[in-house]
Amino acid sequence: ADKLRVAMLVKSLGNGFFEACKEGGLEAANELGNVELIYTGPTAATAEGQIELMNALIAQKVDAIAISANDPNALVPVAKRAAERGIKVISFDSGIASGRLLQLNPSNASLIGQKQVQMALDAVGKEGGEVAILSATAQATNQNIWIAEMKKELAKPEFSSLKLVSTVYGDDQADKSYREAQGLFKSFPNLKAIIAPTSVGIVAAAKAVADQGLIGKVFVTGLGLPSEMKGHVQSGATKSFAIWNPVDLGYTATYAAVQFTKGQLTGKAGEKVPVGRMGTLTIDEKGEAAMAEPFTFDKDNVLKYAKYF
Amino acid sequence: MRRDLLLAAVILGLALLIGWRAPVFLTLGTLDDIATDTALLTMMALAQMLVILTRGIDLSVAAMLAFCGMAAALTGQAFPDAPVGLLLALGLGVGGILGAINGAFVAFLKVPPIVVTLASMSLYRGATFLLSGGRWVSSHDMPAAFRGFPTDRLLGMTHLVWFALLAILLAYAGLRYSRFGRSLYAYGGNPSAALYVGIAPGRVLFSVYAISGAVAGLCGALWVGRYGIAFTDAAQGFELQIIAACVIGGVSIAGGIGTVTGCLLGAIFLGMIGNALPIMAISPFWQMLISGAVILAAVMINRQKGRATKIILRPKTATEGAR
Amino acid sequence: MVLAVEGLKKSFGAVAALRDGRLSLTPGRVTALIGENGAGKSTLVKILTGIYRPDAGSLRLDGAECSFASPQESQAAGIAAIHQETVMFDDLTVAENICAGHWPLHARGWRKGMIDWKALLAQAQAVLDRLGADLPLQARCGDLSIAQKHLVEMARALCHDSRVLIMDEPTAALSHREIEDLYRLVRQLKAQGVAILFISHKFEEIFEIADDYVVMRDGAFVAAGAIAETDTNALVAMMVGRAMGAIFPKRSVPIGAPVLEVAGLSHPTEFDDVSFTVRAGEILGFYGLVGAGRSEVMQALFGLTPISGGAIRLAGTSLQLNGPKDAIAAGIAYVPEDRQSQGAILPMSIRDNITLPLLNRITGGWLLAPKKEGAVAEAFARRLAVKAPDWHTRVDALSGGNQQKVVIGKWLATAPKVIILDEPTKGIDVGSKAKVHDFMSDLVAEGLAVILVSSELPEVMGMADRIIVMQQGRPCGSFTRDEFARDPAHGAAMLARAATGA
Amino acid sequence: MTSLKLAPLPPSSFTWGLRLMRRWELLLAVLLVLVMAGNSLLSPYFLDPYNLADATANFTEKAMIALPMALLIIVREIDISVASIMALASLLIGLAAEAGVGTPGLVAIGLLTGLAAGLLNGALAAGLGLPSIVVTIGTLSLFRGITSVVLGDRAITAYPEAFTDLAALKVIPFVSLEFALFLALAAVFALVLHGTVIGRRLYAIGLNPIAARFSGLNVARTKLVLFALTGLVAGLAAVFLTARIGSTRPNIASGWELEIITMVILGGVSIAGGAGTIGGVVLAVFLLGMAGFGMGLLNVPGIVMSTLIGALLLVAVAVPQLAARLRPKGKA
Ligand SMILES: Nc1ncnc2c1ncn2[C@@H]1O[C@H](COP(=O)(O)OP(=O)(O)OP(=O)(O)O)[C@@H](O)[C@H]1O
Ligand SMILES: Nc1ncnc2c1ncn2[C@@H]1O[C@H](COP(=O)(O)OP(=O)(O)OP(=O)(O)O)[C@@H](O)[C@H]1O
Ligand SMILES: [Mg+2]
Ligand SMILES: [Mg+2]
Repeated sequence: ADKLRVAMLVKSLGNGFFEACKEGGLEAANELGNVELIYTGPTAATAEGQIELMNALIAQKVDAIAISANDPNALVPVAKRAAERGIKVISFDSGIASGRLLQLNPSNASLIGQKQVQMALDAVGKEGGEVAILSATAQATNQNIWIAEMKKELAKPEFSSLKLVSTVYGDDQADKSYREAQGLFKSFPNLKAIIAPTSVGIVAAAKAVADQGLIGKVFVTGLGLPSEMKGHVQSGATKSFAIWNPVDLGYTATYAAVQFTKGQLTGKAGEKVPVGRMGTLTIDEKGEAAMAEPFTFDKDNVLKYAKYF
Repeated sequence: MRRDLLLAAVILGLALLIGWRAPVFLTLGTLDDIATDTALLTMMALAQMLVILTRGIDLSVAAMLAFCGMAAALTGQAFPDAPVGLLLALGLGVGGILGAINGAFVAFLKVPPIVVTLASMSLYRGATFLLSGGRWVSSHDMPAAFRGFPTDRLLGMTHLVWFALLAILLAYAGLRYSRFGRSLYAYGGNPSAALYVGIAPGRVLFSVYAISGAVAGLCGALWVGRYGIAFTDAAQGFELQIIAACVIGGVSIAGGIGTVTGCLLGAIFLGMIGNALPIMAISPFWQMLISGAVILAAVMINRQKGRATKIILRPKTATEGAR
Repeated sequence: MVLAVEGLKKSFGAVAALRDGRLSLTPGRVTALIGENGAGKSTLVKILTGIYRPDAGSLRLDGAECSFASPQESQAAGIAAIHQETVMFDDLTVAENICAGHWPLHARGWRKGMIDWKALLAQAQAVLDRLGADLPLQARCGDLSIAQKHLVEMARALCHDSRVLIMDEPTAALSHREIEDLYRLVRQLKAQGVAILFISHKFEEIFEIADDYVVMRDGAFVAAGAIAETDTNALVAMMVGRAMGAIFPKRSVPIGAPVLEVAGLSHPTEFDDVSFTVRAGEILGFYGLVGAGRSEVMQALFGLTPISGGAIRLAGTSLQLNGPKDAIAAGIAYVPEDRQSQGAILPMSIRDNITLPLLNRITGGWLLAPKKEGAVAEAFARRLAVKAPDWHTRVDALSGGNQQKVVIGKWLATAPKVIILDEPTKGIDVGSKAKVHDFMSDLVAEGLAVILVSSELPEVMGMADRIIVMQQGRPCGSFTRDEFARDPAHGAAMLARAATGA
Repeated sequence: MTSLKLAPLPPSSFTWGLRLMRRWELLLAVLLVLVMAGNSLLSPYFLDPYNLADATANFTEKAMIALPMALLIIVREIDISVASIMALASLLIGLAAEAGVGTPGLVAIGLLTGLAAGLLNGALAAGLGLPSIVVTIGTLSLFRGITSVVLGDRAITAYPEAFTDLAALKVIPFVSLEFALFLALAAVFALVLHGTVIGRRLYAIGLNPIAARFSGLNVARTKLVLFALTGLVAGLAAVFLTARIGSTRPNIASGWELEIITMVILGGVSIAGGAGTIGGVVLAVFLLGMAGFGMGLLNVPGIVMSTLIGALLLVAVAVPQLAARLRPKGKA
């Protein structure tokens, strides 16, 4: 029979996180056999670019698409059109609002929020202090959900010693994120920690801390890739950070997408999606499913994982 | 001159105003940050000014920056022992070549600069992608010395600031004391007259684009070291900011008019706004709006009062004319 | 013989600008180079000054074969030139304009190779002193008057002690007094043994200043000799290759009712209190020095320049001009002084040029009507005897005189009541000039009112029924034909005096 | 003819477009045929009416703006702010939608916003005579700046279904309303530029603005109208883009200005003014659109495409120049 063609449409090409997702996707494709993975994405992280690529994928009549979206709404119409043409669309990482069969969250949003706040508290110590959030673009779905979760956590008594003073946006650009971090140091001289739930932002913030000689005074935490963060963990700018394994995420997304092409699954709440070595996903009432708990890296284990992603 | 003073006064007033709202702004540390942040913009704006003086424009500078930065980063990755100087020289050299390609089209094939650099902007950006295979090179892949170099200090100032100071000095001396520099003003002021006084337009144009490329290349290597990352979209849209710095600094897009001081002030102005907004906790979203408004204000202030009026009538009395 | 050239050839694409350039210059003598427009005079000059490289031919300096690869090499060989085109950097200072291209450098010390601004100022001051010109060295050239600019150009040419000085139509923009100054300078240089090449279309100048002549036609050498042994008619015959008739074919035409009445026309900075009346069948001359503001007045009449006061009445009705469109509709036509930039759209065809101002009238305002347009264009191109294969020909493929005919044709096609001709024969050779004058006579014969703006005394005196003289934006005298034509010498002196305010 | 009188110096102005115009369009057409043939050979999915219809959606908004942009460039002006005008128009459409305005109202607001923005550009560039490249770099920042200040980290997504359906509306099978509108606009623009008095005047202004003014044309007003028209069409494009993606963010359509200008220049419109045809622009639009779609089908990254476009543009402008140089002297 013809090969099953599954497309992985990512936010932008060149991003280390998604390159790792691609590895996982290839792994799943190999494991399942008879599956061809098409890895694609725009050069700049825009919704318009992704829409064009969706059109091209629809035209190729691929069997399934797993997308990490730059905009939760803009991609809905085109996703629906794909569905009309019989293509199974799921989203992963950064979801689309509707028109997809499943949104695969790398983890549970509240777990991610809690984890990051916990890491910040661990870094600054019991006496707490001022913290700030350095996000990616102001429209990024997942970022905003996590930020909302973090705010919820911060309101709890166990985190009352942490005071959120500002949220800034680095647009996932190295230079902009760097400048925003610098601005934070200046506006908030007593700043103790920056939480950057983005792999670009966390590196830029850690570099800014190191460049300004603030190691030991300001700690950076958040979500990042071990390979990019290992230097900063060793220098002490970051004590710990978290991430789910992007290889696993790519694997799971691809595996799940293939499962949907088989025809039994419809994306209804309660359905179970078997995803190979990652076990089984359970679809909740919002049409979402979580993969795993985020994994924490510190100087004891970062080198080991830096080789992989 | 009067214009430069006005701009300097505006910058000073704005600085005081910001300092009043957020006292941290008026510290040496902030000054140091603004200087470091503005260094690349300043160097690029000075190079762009040379191009604009000759009635041209170089839209491809940010793309050249990305390409050369990537080239330097990849080289650093492949040869971790390569000295920093070599990587910077590599950026400079590669940039010079890219710029020379632009220059050849403009100077010898007489294609309008905006067309050439619009095309090469896509081309060089794409070449960056092809060169890197779309990968990002992040700081840990680069030699530590290279990564630290731009912000390492010499006599209390970061290397970036020293580079910018050197660029300012070179630009000033070059424009004031070299025949090449004066030819830029002459050519930009009146290209056909320049031909008559023996200025070779081909050479002038070619050199100016090659210089623009070389500076962009050097800045690319510094940019990558500074921000610890090289990727295809590095400094996307930077060209507009650079041109804006020139325009705000009073460089005339019609050629032949522009000073190092003005250009520097234009860059400082933009750098200051960029730095002040986060400090004042004003949403960064204001940045674009403000720079747009300032560009428009600047062109209106710099408006050349055309040569429409020759003022043929002599004033009736001498005192009237003196007023 | 300091400089001699032979068999010089130069083509631009299909145009053979120079086919056989031949010339020799002697120290202490002024050689006049004459020829019709496009004869290749300026091209020859540009080869001598290293701006163009010849396709063929030889150039000998002091008897030795040489060639110039750049303007600098020519300068170094002692050749300086004042070019026909204005060579001026408006945003640079007077001093730098004089030294542009050969900025003096420090010869030693740590500043070796850098521009020596002190020396530059000294050099500029020295040459201005030699010219007896009093110009501020640090003034921006853009702020100078046209005569002052001319001094700067002259200073640039004299900045080096040249052995050869070339002047390509140096007097075209000068007043009488300035021309006298120029003559004095030329004689002084001549006495110093400088060889001078002098290009002009004005014979009175040639006979005044030149010792020898060289005539060119169609890019080739025709004849050379001593001025003392020839006369105007002979020169003209050599230039055009045939004999010429009378130059100013003034015909007497009955003068009718007033067509255009202007009263107290004023502008804040350019002109003040201009009043006059033109009648049907009349040619009204406007004379003055270049820069007197005549063009500004005419452009105001045409709606191009807004006025601050005064009234314009055409055929009895008063006009409010908000732009050239209104003027055209009312029946005013303006043939501007700069044919190439203001008059014609060079890359467009003859037809498109002629019909441009009246497209609405021909077509009804929307769709183009190529046939009707062609008919109009052809009619006027015929009437003016434009020399061209057909009306599809692009105007930049025509000779200067023919371009001017197209521009005049375009304005006649609007069926004006008044036609303003601003320097209609500027830079046009004798043959074309005569045709334009002839045509002017035809126009008044048909009952049009004509305003002729000219800086050439013989032309206004030859053609006008009445002359208004302007000086620095104000009218300063009105003369009838009786007054100036009875005794031409006396009339010329009178007009010149009025124009210079002496 | 014996005496030709040309400009005294070699023309520094750029007239290749004029000379090459006819041949240029032919070249574009040949390239388009080659691209179509290549695409159909390389991908079995290319010649599929559904797919081709989808493909048009990728470039229709840009293509619409390329039409008035071509006119602007013909009269020696340029508008770099078009993509920002789209963002601003989309913002106001979004705010109105949130306030409950109906679909016709939203369309009107989009058009009016574009028109107003274009008028501002026109007033500054044509009215005050400021260089349009600088003015529109300024308004580029200004318009998008306003959008980001107002939106902040928000995105507007509350569009009525009737409005978002505009994008999906088909006038006949496979031809969307938007695409049909583009074709109609192209026809109108072609007629105006090549068949009417207005077009002749635009060329005249582009070839010599001074002589055009001296011939009674109102140059400043014409330019003002063109800037306003460009804004209006950008507003129209914003309506369709907003409807198509159902979402307004500050970075909507960012970077489009350069793609649009590239279409126009590749279409043979000379940046020096006075030369170019709508036919050429339309051919360039299809060439770029089809090449882009074809590469998308082969899953070639978009940036490779823009690299090729850059190279194509350089070759396109260089070849006529080189040819002119290599041509033996003395023959025209
Ligand atoms: N750069 C050029 N490109 C093409 N043709 C040129 C160029 N320069 C001059 N020509 C042509 O060469 C011929 C000679 O021109 P040239 O300027 O030497 O004439 P001229 O004798 O100086 O005329 P005038 O009296 O009008 O100044 C003309 O037909 C002119 O159109
Ligand atoms: N200061 C100046 N600098 C440069 N060019 C000048 C200057 N003054 C006048 N001119 C030029 O000289 C020519 C005549 O100037 P203007 O129109 O002011 O005088 P006019 O007496 O009205 O003109 P004309 O006698 O030529 O009809 C014009 O081409 C103008 O551009
Ligand atoms: Mg000449
Ligand atoms: Mg005049």
